[in-house]
Amino acid sequence: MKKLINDTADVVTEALRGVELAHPQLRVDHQNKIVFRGDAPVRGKVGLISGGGSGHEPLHGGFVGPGMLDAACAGEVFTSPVPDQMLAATQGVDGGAGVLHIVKNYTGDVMNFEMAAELAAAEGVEVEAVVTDDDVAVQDSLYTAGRRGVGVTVLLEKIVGAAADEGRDLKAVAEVARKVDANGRSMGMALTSCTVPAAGKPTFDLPDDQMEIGIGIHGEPGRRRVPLAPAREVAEMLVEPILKDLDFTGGDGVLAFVNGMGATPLLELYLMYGEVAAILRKAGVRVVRSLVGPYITSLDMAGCSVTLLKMDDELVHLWDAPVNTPGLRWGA
Amino acid sequence: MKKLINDTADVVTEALRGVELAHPQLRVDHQNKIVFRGDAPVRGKVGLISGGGSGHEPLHGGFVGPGMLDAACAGEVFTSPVPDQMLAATQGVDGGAGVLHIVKNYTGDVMNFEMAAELAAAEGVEVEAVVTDDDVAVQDSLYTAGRRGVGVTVLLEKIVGAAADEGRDLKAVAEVARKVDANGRSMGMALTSCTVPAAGKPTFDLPDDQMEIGIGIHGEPGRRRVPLAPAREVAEMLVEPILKDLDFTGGDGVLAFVNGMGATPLLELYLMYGEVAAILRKAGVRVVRSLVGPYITSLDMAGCSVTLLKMDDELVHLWDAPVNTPGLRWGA
Amino acid sequence: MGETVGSAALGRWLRAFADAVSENADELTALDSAIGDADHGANMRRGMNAVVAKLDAAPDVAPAALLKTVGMTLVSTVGGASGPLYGTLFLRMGTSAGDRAELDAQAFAAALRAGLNGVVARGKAVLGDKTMVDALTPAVDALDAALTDGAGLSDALHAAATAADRGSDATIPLVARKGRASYLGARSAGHRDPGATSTALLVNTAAASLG
Amino acid sequence: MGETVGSAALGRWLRAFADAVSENADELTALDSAIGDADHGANMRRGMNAVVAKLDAAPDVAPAALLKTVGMTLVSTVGGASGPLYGTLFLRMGTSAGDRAELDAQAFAAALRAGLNGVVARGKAVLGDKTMVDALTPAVDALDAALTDGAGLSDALHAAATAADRGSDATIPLVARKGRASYLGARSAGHRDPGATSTALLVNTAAASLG
Ligand SMILES: Nc1ncnc2c1ncn2[C@@H]1O[C@H](COP(=O)(O)OP(=O)(O)O)[C@@H](O)[C@H]1O
Ligand SMILES: Nc1ncnc2c1ncn2[C@@H]1O[C@H](COP(=O)(O)OP(=O)(O)O)[C@@H](O)[C@H]1O
Ligand SMILES: [Mg+2]
Ligand SMILES: [Mg+2]
Ligand SMILES: [Mg+2]
Ligand SMILES: [Mg+2]
Repeated sequence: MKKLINDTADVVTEALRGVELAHPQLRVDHQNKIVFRGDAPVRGKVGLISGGGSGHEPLHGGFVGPGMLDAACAGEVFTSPVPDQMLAATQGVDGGAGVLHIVKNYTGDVMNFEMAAELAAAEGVEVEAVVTDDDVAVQDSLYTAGRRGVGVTVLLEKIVGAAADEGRDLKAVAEVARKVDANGRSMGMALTSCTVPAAGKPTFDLPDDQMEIGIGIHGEPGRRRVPLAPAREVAEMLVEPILKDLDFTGGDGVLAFVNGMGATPLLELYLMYGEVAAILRKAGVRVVRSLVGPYITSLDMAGCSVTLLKMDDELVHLWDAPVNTPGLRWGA
Repeated sequence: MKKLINDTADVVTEALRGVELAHPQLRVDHQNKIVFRGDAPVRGKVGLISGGGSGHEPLHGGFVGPGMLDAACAGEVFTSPVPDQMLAATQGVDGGAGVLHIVKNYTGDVMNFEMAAELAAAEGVEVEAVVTDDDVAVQDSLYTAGRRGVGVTVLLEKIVGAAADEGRDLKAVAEVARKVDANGRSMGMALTSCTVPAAGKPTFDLPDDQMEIGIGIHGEPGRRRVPLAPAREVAEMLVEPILKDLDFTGGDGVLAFVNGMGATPLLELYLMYGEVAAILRKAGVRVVRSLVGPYITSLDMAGCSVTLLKMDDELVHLWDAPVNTPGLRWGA
Repeated sequence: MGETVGSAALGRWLRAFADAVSENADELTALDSAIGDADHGANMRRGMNAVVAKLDAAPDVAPAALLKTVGMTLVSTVGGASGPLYGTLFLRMGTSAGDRAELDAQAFAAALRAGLNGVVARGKAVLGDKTMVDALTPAVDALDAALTDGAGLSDALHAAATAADRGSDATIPLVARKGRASYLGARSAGHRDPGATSTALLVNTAAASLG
Repeated sequence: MGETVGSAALGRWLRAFADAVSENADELTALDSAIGDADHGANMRRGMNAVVAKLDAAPDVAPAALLKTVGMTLVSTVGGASGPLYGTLFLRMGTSAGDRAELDAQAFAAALRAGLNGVVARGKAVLGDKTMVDALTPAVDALDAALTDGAGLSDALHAAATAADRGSDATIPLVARKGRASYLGARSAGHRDPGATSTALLVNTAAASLG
């Protein structure tokens, strides 16, 4: 295993030390592994927290700051944080207007956030939770864990952050969040496996001539394993199931997001974006905003994902609003 | 070779298509492979261009926009662009105040930019060139090609972009550029080799238990090959030769930049930043600004580099000025 | 050793479980690599190490308090799916233990069933979903059945351990419907469930250290 | 074939060089992997393919114009270090050719020396720096010497080719002082210089197709 780390047990703790030193505008609670905006809690504003296993950076800690999250809880690598952390974050960002929990749909994350919400309620903090579940690679059914939360989470944190900044109340902010989740779909693929530091070896074996279509952000195997193919065919394999799942034509257009899994260089991501855009144009889908880069990653996995989000005037307005975080920044 | 590409011959062309589609505020000259800011040339402002082999993204195309470059020429992967491109870029950004060429010190880049400057002069455009050569891994001597231009190039493009934005003239802008180069030093390392698409296989073999210290951004072998070591020892190996080369104590402090080589995830880069900051503190070097992320990369190479830049009030002021590019953005 | 379970016996059991988790951590993680995210061994080890540290620090408490501490420690240190589930298991066992200083066989069995019910309430898995419930349910059923048949606690726990092992084996052909493995659909078949495997360790160490 | 070199002969030479570059592109890139950035083969192939396309499009021009077109095409398509250097080589050969329709042996040798001088002026490398100059200098010297000794163009070019090969071989033990390989310091020793290797191909194809 080749990684820039010390002891595998200290990876998250030590990375958080670097985050704190590199971003004086953030505050890190090392004991609880929480990244706060320096001025949290913001009086009268709905607090937004998220969190999840580490290894997906910049998600979530890199999205803490004005216009986005108020705090993010870092779990061990690929392991949901625990309720204690979420409770501490909830209390730390509660400015009197309640707190929204943004939860990616994984059994562990959902259960831990549920326990935290129960604890927070007992402490008198008003909490709403919204669960992202945008991954079309996974069959959606009442009888399974449901779809995974992936790329839409990034867009949701930005958009909902802007809504909270505008002073909307908890119910309204949660409503925006649910609207984003309902209108977004994603699909990912991997060229190589990631390696979890504590495991010391690749999570899965992927032969040199194969790729995994429908991968999750924890190296969970995907829909199917297929021979390597040119980027334009990979783009088809990702976009087609998304368009099948939701009608993205008409309306006010879409936000198209090509995300890198961690080890895929920007050169390839832009090339992929060109392919995705070409397919969308042919399919009659109008792109009004875009995002290209590694925003929700899977350690050192090579690969990418595509997320489409149906936009309307409100979402465009919220997307364009100023944001000032280490991972996404504009207008501020 | 596992890459999200189509034909290896089309990688740069197709990535530029993606850049154009993803960033409507930029204009791409596909024939000459130039990324322009959409409003170039800016009347009365010194034009800034750079360029180099592709494969280092976001450098340089991702740094085009208000507050930074006016245009960037994209060569083939790891191959300097040609004078025709540089001439077209120079003419395209000349707003009447002359044009600065920002050149990384590689024989090919220097010679091609020299030819371009000769051609531009013949066309009546005033051109100055500044060469970055900050890599302490390379012995500096009159009898060699000199040091490579690496991490300082990113910082220089930002700072000099702000100086040009303030309306300074060509001589003054070039002077700021030389000041930045003179006050910056870098050192890089690789855990794995990159793979040039056209070559189809890794540039060098690096055993599973070895790393390369002093690597260049084209996979040029470095100072020495050593056994894998913990991050804190890697940080020592990078920072120590930098501090040996230039005194960074006292004064107005430094900008500390931990750069990812392309395949190293942010989690590890922040962990490295923590180690670098700890060493600097012990050495009496005060950090006043920082940058952490993959900004000057080497395709899919895993590894990182450290750059230190001595700051003063002027440089801090120019660094903090608004910038609006795909790769670096704040205040706008 | 004896027909009742007090705090000392619970401590022995939990330490034995911690050792078993530690020894089998790599295997648990390997199972989780195949159908999950390669952390179940690390998660359980982190949690059980924390539990052992708590036991070392405060050994002399009644069973209910001890079990609740174990549950809260697991909730607070494990994360993932297994944290809330194993945590709830022990929290509910603690509640079921009430103010008893010693749990007789019936009370221990009742506590374990309360734990199982907690796991099901929290995770909503049913038998056959390819989860820890597939090892825990048959184990609790076998424990009850053996006690009803007049067996002593030790024999009953050995029957429970055998049932847990069988339940863990039985997860192999199943298609997962809960947890991370459910994303795999049909491809999850042919792999043993990591949580069922760690639960079988839990019941086996109970048989070895209690009764 | 003959004792003078016109545009047709130059065209044959350049096509032969293009073929040789194409055949040896992988080897040139492999050499560049060892001490550079793994692109010399790709660079030269891209450039010479463009040159051949230009020759196909406009075959009937005088030597000076043809050589200048070759030089400009290389400058415009190769990039890297070899683009300006090979480009300058041919641009200077074109200037040296003047308005001759045919270059006799002396004029051809003078043109090649002018090209060498251009390469040195552009790249500032001296003999022993482990660059293409280490193949080109002995080749030009051998060509002059053979012609002075009364050899015909063909024999003289064969002598030049032998000298270029030797010059290329001689780069192996050298420590690079110019170009990308210089970053390696002492570690550059033990590897053949890619540019010297392609230059030896250039002189060898001249011997095979001219004179
Ligand atoms: N809803 C659920 N009900 C019961 N057990 C579950 C449920 N979801 C997951 N599990 C159990 O949790 C185990 C995985 O635990 P672990 O790997 O530690 O957490 P995570 O899946 O969050 O990484 C699975 O093997 C399964 O036995
Ligand atoms: N200053 C120089 N003078 C002469 N030849 C040089 C010089 N620098 C480099 N070269 C030649 O260029 C070759 C490398 O060419 P190439 O790989 O195409 O360019 P780059 O080094 O820019 O990738 C070297 O092998 C060497 O022969
Ligand atoms: Mg997990
Ligand atoms: Mg090159
Ligand atoms: Mg797991
Ligand atoms: Mg080269």
